[in-house]
This record gives sequence, C-alpha cells and structure tokens, in this order.
Amino acid sequence: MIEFSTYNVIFFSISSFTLISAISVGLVNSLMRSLFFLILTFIGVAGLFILLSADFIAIAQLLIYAGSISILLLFAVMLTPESSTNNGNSKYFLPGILIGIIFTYLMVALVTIFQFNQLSGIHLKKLDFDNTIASIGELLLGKYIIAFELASILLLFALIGAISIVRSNESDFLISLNNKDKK
Amino acid sequence: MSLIFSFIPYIKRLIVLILILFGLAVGFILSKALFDLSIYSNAVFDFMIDKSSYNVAYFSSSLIGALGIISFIGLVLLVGSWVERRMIAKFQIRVGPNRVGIFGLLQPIADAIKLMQKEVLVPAVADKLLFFIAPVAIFIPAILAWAPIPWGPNMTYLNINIGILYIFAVSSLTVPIIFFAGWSSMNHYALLGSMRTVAMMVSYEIPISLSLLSVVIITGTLNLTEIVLWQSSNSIWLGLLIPFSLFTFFFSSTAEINRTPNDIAEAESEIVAGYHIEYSGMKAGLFMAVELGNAVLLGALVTSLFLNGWFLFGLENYIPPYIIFIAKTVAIYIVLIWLRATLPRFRLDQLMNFAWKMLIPVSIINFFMIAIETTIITNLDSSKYIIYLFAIINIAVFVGLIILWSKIFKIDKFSPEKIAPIFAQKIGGIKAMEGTKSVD
Amino acid sequence: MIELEYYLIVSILLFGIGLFVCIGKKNIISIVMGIELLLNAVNLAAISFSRYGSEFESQSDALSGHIFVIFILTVAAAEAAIALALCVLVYRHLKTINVSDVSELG
Amino acid sequence: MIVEEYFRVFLLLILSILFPLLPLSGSYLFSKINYRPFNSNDVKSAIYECGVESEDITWRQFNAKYFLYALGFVIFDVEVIFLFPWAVIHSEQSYDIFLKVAIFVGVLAFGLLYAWKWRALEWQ
Repeated sequence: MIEFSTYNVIFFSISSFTLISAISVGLVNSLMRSLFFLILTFIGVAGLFILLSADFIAIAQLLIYAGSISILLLFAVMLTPESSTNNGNSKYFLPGILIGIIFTYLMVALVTIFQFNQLSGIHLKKLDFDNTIASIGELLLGKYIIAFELASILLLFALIGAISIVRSNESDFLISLNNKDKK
Repeated sequence: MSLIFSFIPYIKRLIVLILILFGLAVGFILSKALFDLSIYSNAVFDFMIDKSSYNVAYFSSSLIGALGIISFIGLVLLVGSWVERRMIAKFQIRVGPNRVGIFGLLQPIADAIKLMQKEVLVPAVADKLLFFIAPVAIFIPAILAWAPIPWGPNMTYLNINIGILYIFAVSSLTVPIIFFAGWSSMNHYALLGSMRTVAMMVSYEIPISLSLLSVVIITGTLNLTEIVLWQSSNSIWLGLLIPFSLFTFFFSSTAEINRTPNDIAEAESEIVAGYHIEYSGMKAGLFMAVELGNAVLLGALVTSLFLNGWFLFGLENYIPPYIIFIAKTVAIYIVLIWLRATLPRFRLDQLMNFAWKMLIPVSIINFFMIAIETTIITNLDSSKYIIYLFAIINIAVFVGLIILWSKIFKIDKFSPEKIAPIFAQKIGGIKAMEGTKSVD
Repeated sequence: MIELEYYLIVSILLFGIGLFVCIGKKNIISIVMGIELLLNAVNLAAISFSRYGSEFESQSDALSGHIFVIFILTVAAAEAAIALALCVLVYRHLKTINVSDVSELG
Repeated sequence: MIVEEYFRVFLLLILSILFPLLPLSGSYLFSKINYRPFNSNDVKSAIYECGVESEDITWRQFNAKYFLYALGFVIFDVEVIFLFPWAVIHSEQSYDIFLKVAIFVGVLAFGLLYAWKWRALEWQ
C-alpha cells in the first residue's frame, strides 16, 4: 500500500499536469498545439482515473479520447485548411473567462460547504475495486442490457449520419450514384 | 607423429569446439544462478524494507525491473540493427557490415556516433515545439508497451488484469505522435506521408483489436501471464487453435509498426521519405530505432499471445524461461526480416481495401465462430480433446480462406508454367515459346 | 488524505476551463474540444463518486458509475463524429469555420 | 491495490522519456565541443522540396476520404470497449449472452455494410 504522502504527491502532480495542459488548450494560438495539449489533458485524466482505481475506464479513456477522437479532430483540422493557424479568440473571450471563473468559484464553494459525509449518514468509505472489467461485463450484459443494445444503435446512426453529411455534396459521389442507376 | 600433424589444420576448429563447450558449461552454471531473475528484485525489496519505509523498498525493487526492460531495449536497438543488416545482406548475396569490429559487430555504435555528429537542421517554418517533442515522445508508447510482457513465471513487470487492452491503448498513442511529426515539419511530402500513414494505421487497429478479442474469448482473461499459462495447461498453442487471428494480428501489426510489406510511411518512390523527411541527425535515428524496437515488441507479443510464451515442451525446466522467450521473440523478428527481404510494398489503396473489405468482416465472422466454439468447450466436460478438434477445424477454415483469396486475386497455385505468355502471344512469338518454361 | 472533495475540485476546474474554451473561442473545432473537456470533467466526477460512494454495498453496485462513464464515452464519440462532419460540411459551403461568420441559414 | 501496480507505469514513463534524451544530449555535447557542424543558412533551413523553393502554404484541403476512415475507426473503437468486457465473461455465461452480443455486433455490421454500399470505404 502506497503511503498517504506518496499518494498525495502523485495526485497533485497529475492533477496540476492535467489542469495546466487544459488551460493551454484555451490559451495557445495554434490549433494543432492546442490539440496536442488536449491529448495531454486526456492522458492526465486517465492518470486520475487510475488513482481512483478505475483501470478499465482509464484504458477506455486513452483508447477512445486520446487514440480516436483526437484523430478525428486532427483530420477535421486538416480538412478545413484555413483553421489550422487560427485558434483565435471570439468577442466573448473576456466573458468566457468571467463565466468560467464564476462557475468554478460557485461550484468549489458548494463542494467545500456541502458535507458529503452527511449525505447518507454513514462516513464515506473508500472502495478499492478488483478485476473491474469482469464486473463491468456482467453489469453491461445483465442490468444495463438495453442501454448496451441502444449504444450500438447510437453508433450506427452516428456512422450513417456522418457519412451522409460528409458525402452529401461530393460530385464524384453523385456521379458514381448516377452511373449505378444507369446500370 | 604424423597423426598429430594431421590434426594441425583442424586445431582452430578444435579450439572453437572447446570454447563452445566451455561456454555451455559456464552457461549451465549461470543458468542455475540466473534461472529466475525476480528473486533479485525480491531480495532488494526485502533488504530495503528493513532499512527504510515500504515506499522506498517498492520503488527500488520496481526500478530494477524498469532498468532491466530499458537495458534490454537498448541492447535490442544496438544488436538488432546489426542482425537486420547482416540478414538482409545474406538475402541479397552480399556481405553486409564487416569492417568495424569482429563481424562488424561495432557497426551500430559507429552509426550512433556518426548520427550524433551530424548537423541538425530544423526548417525555418517548422513548429519548433512539436518538431522537437515528436521524436522523443514516439519512444513512450514503444517502451511502455513492454511493461506487461511476461518474461518468465514470476518475471512480469506490470502484472495487471487488463494487460492486452493496456498494450493496445498505449500503442494507439503512436498515431497522433506520427501525425505531429509530419505536420510540424510543414512540408508537403511529410504532411501527405503522415496523413496516409495515420489513415492506414487507424484502419489496421480494428483488425488487431478483433483478433485480440478472439484470444480473450477463448482464455477468458486479459492478463498476458494467464494467457500463457492457459496455453500450457491446455497443452496447445493459441497460434494453432486460432490461426486466422494469428495471421490478422501479425499482418495488421506490420502495418501498425510500418514494416514491409506495409511500410507506407516511408514509401520512398512516392512520398520521398514519409513523415520524417525533415528530420536529420540523431532525431531521424530515433525514428529508425523506434521502428526496430517495435518490430521486436511485435515478436514478444506474438510469442506470449500465440506461441505459448516461455514454455517449450518441458525445456523451460532446464533453461532459464526468459531465454526461451527471447529466442522465440528473435525468431519472429527474423521472420519479419525475411518478409522485408522478400515481399514488395503493397499499394495504399490495396491495403485499405484489404483492411476494410477483407480483414474486418472476416474477423467479425471469425470471432463469432470462436465464441460458439468456446461455449461448446466450456459446456462439455471432455474439453481436452474437443480443443484439438476445433484446432483442426480452424486450420482447415484458414487454409480454405487462403485458397479462396488466391482464387479471388487470381493467383493460380503460384506456378509459373500456368501463366500464359500474353506479351509473347501479342507479338506473335508463341511458336518460339513452345517447349520453353519461361514467363513473360 | 486525498478525499472526494479534491477530485471534485479538479473536476470543477476542468469543467470551468472547458466552459471558457467553449465560449471564448471562435473556431468550431476549438468549441468541440471544449465540449470534450466538459465531458471529461463529468466523467471524472462520476468516477470519483463511484469510488468514494457510501451507500454501495458491493463492488458491482459501485461500478454503475463506470458503466455511466462508458456510455458517456460512447455519446462523446458519436457527438464528435457528427459535430466534426458538420464542421467539414460548413467549411465546404462557406469556406470558413468561425462561429461568428456562420450566421446565415443555408 | 491498483494504484500500486500502476505506479510502475509512472516509473517506466519517466525512464522512457529519459531514454531518447540520452542520444540527443550526446548530440548536444558534440555541438558543445565544436565537433558537430552548426552553420545553418537560408537554403539549409528551407524545407525539402527537391531543390525547388516551396511555394504556397502547406495546407491544402485534403480529401474527405481520410475523415471517413477516421470515422469508421472511432465507431469500431467504441465497439471494442463494449466487446472486451463481454469477451472476459463469455465462457462463464449461458447461451443467451450470445444472442445479446450478436444483436450488438449485427447492428454495427449493418453500419459497415452501409458504409461499404455507399462507397465510403473506396480509396480513390
């Protein structure tokens, strides 16, 4: 068991890494660099998940966010060339900062005032998970089976929708369709 | 007297023989002492826990494992490049590096020093931060993926129960790094090369995951050590039980690590050098080194997933298990070199079509078939023999698939006689061709 | 000792940064990035509640938080796919992806 | 405990960052003792373009086919996240689990067929 002080140091280093790279996403001017910092943020959040003993979720985070959604973002940047240099601020830049700070202040105040251990009357206890992936599998195919099936339908619609949006006005696509009709 | 003189020409061989025997004896003694390297790590742990806190003990004992992995990778990067160049030279009937040191063994070190002395050029328009980070960061997935590899019975650096997914997730981080390497050069060729590479790597990650899925379905675990133990307890290699998954994994991984036949990343004839065109000196060397390290990593993965890891028909009781593991890994690496010397590069559109229209649909069907087989195995008691039956069925299906593919691609049994001499026919020279066995 | 509150504060800070990125940037791709940050913050909160929850009697009860996060991941992937496809479409029509310039219909 | 195991990843991460920095710092040292040339000029620091100076910006609009492949990849990656927990528990469960997963994969296979049919997988 790693002692309390080591855990503290690891927690603070990972969370500060995450937050600094998250702020850099907003402050960096080049869109590619901001994407790079976004990937670093995802990796940092995966580290926090591991500290919370959620290993499968951390891997899923790495795989889906850092591995595939970032690729999607990269390709989207490459398909829209003028955006690549330009990660400019909108006219709501200062209001954005203000709203962010106010929201953060309010929520932090709420969290620190609110006594979570009085929520249920029992003192909060830590749960150390063991072999999460098997339990998640049992839950997914047992209790949450309908959501599991619906997820596939959601993914299907996302695929169909995105394909039809991207290809909607491509000339070669239409030509190929026309040729197909003639046959 | 003349008898003794007649031995003189063989005395060199005799000395070599004696040396080999001596080496074997030393190796035997050493193998007793170094049979299980984990005892040293444990000894350090026990030693440190008396002196100081648990944290320091844990840290120092894991540091030994980490340094072991890092030094193994360093050794592989040095020796591997020599092996590869010598082997390729043998395939092409030349000598290969043979000037620096005995058999040219010091050639990799000379190369490294040469690369370090080279002038480092950074394009004026490049994104300096990402340009510097990319060659350093590309090592992170390549080294981190070594962590859950089981070297021996107790020799796993990171014994987690999601080992396969860990390797899959960590190695998928290579893709954005390669993209950043190409993008930050601000070069048409580099950008095009990185886009093509990313598109290909992304396509081939899906067959990899589906083939790993069938491994997990059979063994019921994601822990690499348990997968190796499953294979030995059922006394079958997974590569024989699910040959299609082995093929998919191997072929797709060659795409993932940019090796021939799928080295789209550095298609010299089309896009000059691919994503690392602007890199010079040691940074370019780092990209090459990482490619080599990934090839050996693929060998280690195939060994532990499909070739029963450190087990070799009872030999693991006499030789240190990690030696067997490394031998199998090197064997896979040599197969990769063999492929590189033999096969031409595939075209990108062929590769993409092969991934999406062949590998992915067939992998889905394959893992369903394996799921059905697993259900039958677990519900029947006589699982021992039915596994062999399924192995035969799977191999038959795999061979049938290969024949089907060769029919689709119109490869007629690979025999040159059957190919009609079209060109010769066109120019009217078919009469002259009669009786000869040549191909046009 | 690191308790639930620390993780919640990190999650809130991440959410605040995400809000700032969403509001303060004019590039649509940046805004999508901001949304991903928001979803990450929510995931972090869900996982920390699941870890430090008090009412859970067994592991499989507590892991409902993990299931929740897996579905958020799914929705995030679908959302990113559709949003970026729209982004590509908008660029093709209007040759810009600044939010302030995309004000006309069609 | 999980955190304790993954601490080793953290350790290996630090070492793996140091590993490539070792030859790079060797290269840096060579430049310090004036053994590595360092005389850059405009021609050298221009990007490689077969001797011709590069015109125009590097970004041209890429074909949408790249995006379509990434799209398929994302969808299948999420599918993998759902399928691995199933694969782990598959051998312990009864037959009906098979049907549930068959529906799940069937729906996604339909998506693949759709993409195939509407030529999203065609590399022109």
